[in-house]
Amino acid sequence: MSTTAAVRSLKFWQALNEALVEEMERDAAVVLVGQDVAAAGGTYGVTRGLATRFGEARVRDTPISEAALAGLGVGSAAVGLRPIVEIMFFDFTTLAMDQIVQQAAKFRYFTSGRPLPVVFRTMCGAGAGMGAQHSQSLEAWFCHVPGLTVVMPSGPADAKGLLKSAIRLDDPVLFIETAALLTARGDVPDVDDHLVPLGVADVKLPGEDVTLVALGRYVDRALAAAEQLAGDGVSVEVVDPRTLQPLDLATLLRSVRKTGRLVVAHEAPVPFGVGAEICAAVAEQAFDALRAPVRRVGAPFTHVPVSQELAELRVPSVDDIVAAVQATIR
Amino acid sequence: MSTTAAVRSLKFWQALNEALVEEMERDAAVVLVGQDVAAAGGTYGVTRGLATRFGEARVRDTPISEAALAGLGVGSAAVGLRPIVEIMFFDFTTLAMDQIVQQAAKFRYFTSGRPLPVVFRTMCGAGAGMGAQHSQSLEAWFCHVPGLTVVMPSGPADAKGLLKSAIRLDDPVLFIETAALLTARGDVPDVDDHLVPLGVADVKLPGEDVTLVALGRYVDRALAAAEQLAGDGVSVEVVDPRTLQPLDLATLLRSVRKTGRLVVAHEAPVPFGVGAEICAAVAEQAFDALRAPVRRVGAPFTHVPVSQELAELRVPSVDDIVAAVQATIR
Amino acid sequence: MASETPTNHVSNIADDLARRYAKIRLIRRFEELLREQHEAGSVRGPLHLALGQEAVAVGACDGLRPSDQVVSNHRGHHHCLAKGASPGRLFAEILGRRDGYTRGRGGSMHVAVPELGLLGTNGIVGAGLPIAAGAAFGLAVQERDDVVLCFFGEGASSEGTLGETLNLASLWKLPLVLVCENNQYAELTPASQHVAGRVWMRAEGYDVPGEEVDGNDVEAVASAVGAAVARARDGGGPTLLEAVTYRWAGHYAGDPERYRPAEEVQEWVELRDPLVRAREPLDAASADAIDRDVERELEDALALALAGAPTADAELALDHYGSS
Amino acid sequence: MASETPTNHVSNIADDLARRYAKIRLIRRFEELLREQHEAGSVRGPLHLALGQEAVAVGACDGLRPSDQVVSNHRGHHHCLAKGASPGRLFAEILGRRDGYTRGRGGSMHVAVPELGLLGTNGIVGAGLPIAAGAAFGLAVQERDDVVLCFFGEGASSEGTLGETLNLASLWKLPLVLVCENNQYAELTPASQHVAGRVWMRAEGYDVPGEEVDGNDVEAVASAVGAAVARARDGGGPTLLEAVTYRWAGHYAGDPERYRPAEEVQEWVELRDPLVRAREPLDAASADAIDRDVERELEDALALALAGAPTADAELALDHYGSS
Ligand SMILES: Cc1ncc(C[n+]2csc(CCOP(=O)(O)OP(=O)(O)O)c2C)c(N)n1
Ligand SMILES: Cc1ncc(C[n+]2csc(CCOP(=O)(O)OP(=O)(O)O)c2C)c(N)n1
Ligand SMILES: [Mg+2]
Ligand SMILES: [Mg+2]
Repeated sequence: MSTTAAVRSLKFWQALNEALVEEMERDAAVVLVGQDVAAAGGTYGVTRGLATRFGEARVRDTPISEAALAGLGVGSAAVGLRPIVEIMFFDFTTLAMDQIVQQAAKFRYFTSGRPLPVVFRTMCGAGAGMGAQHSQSLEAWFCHVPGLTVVMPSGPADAKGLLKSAIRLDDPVLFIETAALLTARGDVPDVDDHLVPLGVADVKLPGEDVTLVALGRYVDRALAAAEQLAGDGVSVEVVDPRTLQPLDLATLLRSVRKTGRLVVAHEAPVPFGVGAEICAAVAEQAFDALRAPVRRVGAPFTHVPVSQELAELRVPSVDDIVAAVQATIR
Repeated sequence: MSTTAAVRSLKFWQALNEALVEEMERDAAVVLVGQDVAAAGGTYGVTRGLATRFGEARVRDTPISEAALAGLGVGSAAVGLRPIVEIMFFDFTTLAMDQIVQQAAKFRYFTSGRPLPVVFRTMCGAGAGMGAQHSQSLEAWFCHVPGLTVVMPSGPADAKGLLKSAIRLDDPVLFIETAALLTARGDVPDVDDHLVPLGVADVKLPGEDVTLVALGRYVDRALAAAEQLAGDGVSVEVVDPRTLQPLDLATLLRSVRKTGRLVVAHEAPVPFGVGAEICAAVAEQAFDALRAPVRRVGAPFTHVPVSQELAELRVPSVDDIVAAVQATIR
Repeated sequence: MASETPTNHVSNIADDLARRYAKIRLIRRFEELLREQHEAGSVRGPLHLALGQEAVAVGACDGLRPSDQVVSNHRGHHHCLAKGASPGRLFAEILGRRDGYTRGRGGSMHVAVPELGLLGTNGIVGAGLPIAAGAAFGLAVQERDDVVLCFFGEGASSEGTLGETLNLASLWKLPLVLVCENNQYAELTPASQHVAGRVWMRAEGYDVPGEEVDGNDVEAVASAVGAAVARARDGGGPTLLEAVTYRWAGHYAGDPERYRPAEEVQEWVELRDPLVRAREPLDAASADAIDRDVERELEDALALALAGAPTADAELALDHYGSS
Repeated sequence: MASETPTNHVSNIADDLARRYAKIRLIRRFEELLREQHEAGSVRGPLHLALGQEAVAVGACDGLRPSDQVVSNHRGHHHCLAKGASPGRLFAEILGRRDGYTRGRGGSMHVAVPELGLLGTNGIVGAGLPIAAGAAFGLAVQERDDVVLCFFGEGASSEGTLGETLNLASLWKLPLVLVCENNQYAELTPASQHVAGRVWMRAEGYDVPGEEVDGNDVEAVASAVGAAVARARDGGGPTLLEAVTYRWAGHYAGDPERYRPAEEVQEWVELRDPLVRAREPLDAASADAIDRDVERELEDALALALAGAPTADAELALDHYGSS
């Protein structure tokens, strides 16, 4: 995505922080609750300064009660707030699934159309060195739930613009922040109100030969793989869905119809991951355009070990992506 | 699957009941806990008579505490029991995800190889007329979790044989019973110890032109569709994976390599469902054999309404399956 | 969305005792008529009747403002009616008709009427508790002096959400009143087998006032809840009340009820009927007049509901997202 | 799997006071050595140290049988060592070496040694509670007279699992002792902001005995837990104890600890050190001898751990299923 506007270099967490500040400035109904989000400013700094700026009523530390935390989001949204609920690690959503899936996602259906503007922010992926119960990428689960919007940005600019859009959406959103990206830098448009639309994929690099769909931190790896492949004369189109539910299938299909080849890369284990849906949809709707088997690149079907090095070894590398792309053009 | 052994006609719930009785007779370590499983014999009769037969120590009614209920399974399996935990409706697993996904599925990894033989039994699907919070088919979630085995039988014989195998497995199993099938009848082999192996798909009907993979109660509908299509000269091979994790990909791929066409049918909504994984795996591993776009048949991406008639209207019919198969041979 | 004003005529009766009696009567007859509909095969989905528990809902909700919020559960017709729901639309909902609050897609366990301060019945036992805390937090942030009242069964007290909610509500001094409706059974299991200790006593460990109240005495409920509501409105934080009552009907309509002796039911029906107790202070003539009014209102309501078309396939896909 | 016997030499000391002191000393030095390793960059993954809390683990576990079960949490090295874990294999685990209990894949938060009755540390706050209830149920069904002891933090008391576990354990009279280690903080937040009321008082509403105990007095802990264990073994059901202590180190090693005054830490370290208190009744010579023994044991243990190869990629795929 190119833009002529001025940019500033921000870390991912700073971009998120700006989005939170701007939306809380803009709308007094926006509040934030979570563990250590107020006094401590978040384990990774994302919520730094918010409590001081917006006061204790709007930025609150909660007890360690993920189900109640999610319920705080549902109930307060039902009476007119626009809560942002931070569930520290993606893995901890396992304690809040009823509120997210059975309550939030169904509220509009049960009220014949009432909004429920709640954003569940959470952090995914290996890279915090925390082991098998703090490192999962569970996005595929939530993409299977009607009523939820699922967002997974790959860099600071999208992170900021998508979070702002998510906060303004009148429906529940699961907003997934990748732990390993939080301190990564990127250019963020220096405009008054940087919004990125939900449900719109972004072609991060146009190309002709192979469509490479990548999620979250795999976008950077996909771009690195594309660069390497360009050296071999292979032109890769890198597409970042950004919103995983609803998927921008139109953009994905357009790309595959052009290239005839599809590789999907993400950190979650391959089986039943987001790559499955993308591959299936393409094999269903762009079959005639496909000139090679689709390929999925992701973690093996194993748990995440504790050390950062080992966790990194477990997930696919740039070389793995390159190999997958090459396999489609053989 | 044909067999020369004698058979008895049983209802699905009776077949499950027999499996429970036989395994509890066989092994004193097998216990059963759940809401209304003891005194009441289960909401749908599956656990009828067990409390009287095996006593209160081994068959217990629990309070309404799904997280603790699942934890009972984890903890008691860790000290040597082989617990069966009944979580009444599939939807209620949203309250027990931490114990199932974060604890049970990772126990062997965290103990360098210790068994954790626990079976979580639950009931899925529309058909009990219970509405959006009691009717879901969430199997795809659990298939995405390393360490779990996921089983979904389509008829009484498989139900009995698979449940017995699940109880004997040394790892956690999610065993999914389909509400709408519980009173359906079928022939069950009249042998001493009717076991059906886990991880092995069953070709319910051999055919040549199209592979039709169907889950749970969609196996019957697939067979009905196949019959109808046979009249039009289309030979359909109906494959029931029976175990969804691990999937018996070898059998599925063998079938598609023969027919060149794939349709998957299940009750869960199509996006990110089990059909996605099956289609993706085929498009990856049997692409060259595919002669038509893969097709998925499932519920639209909406909630389940309360009435049984409406819930039935929402999910695909035999005609929908027939149409999908026909689309692949056009 | 049609704007909604409380549509129980009975809500307009000025005298407290008469109004509460009328509401109890309305609920009693509503449930009885529904049971008839169920027996006739007209009810879509499961039916959890609140016969015998009317005084809890009426006593608890009678003093609330329309802008106060009520969170209900799977057995919630009485809560809905006590908070001002239209009997006609509620009938329509449960009978699967288009005029139902969710067009008949949600049914008995999924009715919400936010414009009446009714945040919803709920199919998930215990799920309403944190939602109620969230609503109370929302009201507090908006500096409204409204309160939230949350009903839950004694069976729901075993869900982890109770402790989480008590802790949070106490720490944040949320304007929340938790009313445990102890009707002595959870599905087919007596409370003695699923509730350890007493529900109301669980409050103390969280520094929350807890109290038991006779749930079949509408005046006792009204006074206990009234005090708790006043405290909550004043910033005094949450209260946990346990209203002891009894479920006259089975867990669901059609329940063969093998798990309890008929004499036990009979005793509660004959000796502790909340309707009879609420009628006592009234003179017979005005009570009779109320009964007639209620009968007429419900007759009209049911007729209206049944006149509406059954919910159709076309409605299924609506209201999943803002854009639909 | 190598069979495992309790491998703390200190466990073999006959005299109660001396043995408990030795165990406290072992844990103290173990954690200090780990902190050094962490500062040197050798620790893989997060490190939650139990410095200052040693007496809780030692007092609670000292009277247990090997066949009794302990369920631990994310801050659990002291529990593991007190239940008989080998310091060498524990070091190896936390340092990511092949000789670690899970080959170094689980690390500090995921150590389980079932053959020692150690069902596991756990990364999920509050998750151990229902697992402990399950284990207690399992022991009861097998008619063993062993008990389960479950440690959890005061922060974990806010998870719904506490109420669910208390209720179930009380109803079923499970042989379960719940020990809340109140170290006054949950991550960066003081208990006053996340715990309403008192944790031990939550027992009463479930008809469970609850009691507060000085967690820095190993004898007080041993006697309170001893009584609870005896009751549990006798079929008397569960107990909830709240051991008040203090976390000397940050939440994790490296925590800048901006959220609490240094004087507060200093006061606990200087005035209420559980090690100093456990040393008091011993004569200086034998205490010094213990210290030397502990030092030697830990030196060997650390050397052994560091001699092992770091966990390798090849180990990642193991132990997901029985067949792997
Ligand atoms: C989480 C969850 N678990 C189980 C059920 C099944 N269920 C429906 S009602 C009920 C009993 C609830 O008992 P109680 O809370 O006392 O309410 P009552 O039915 O007596 O009004 C149960 C177990 C459910 N709906 N939700
Ligand atoms: C379910 C869950 N929520 C949040 C966390 C993050 N977390 C790790 S330790 C901790 C604090 C726990 O406090 P406490 O129970 O008092 O134990 P302590 O750390 O003080 O020993 C938190 C919130 C977690 N690991 N699991
Ligand atoms: Mg009840
Ligand atoms: Mg603590």
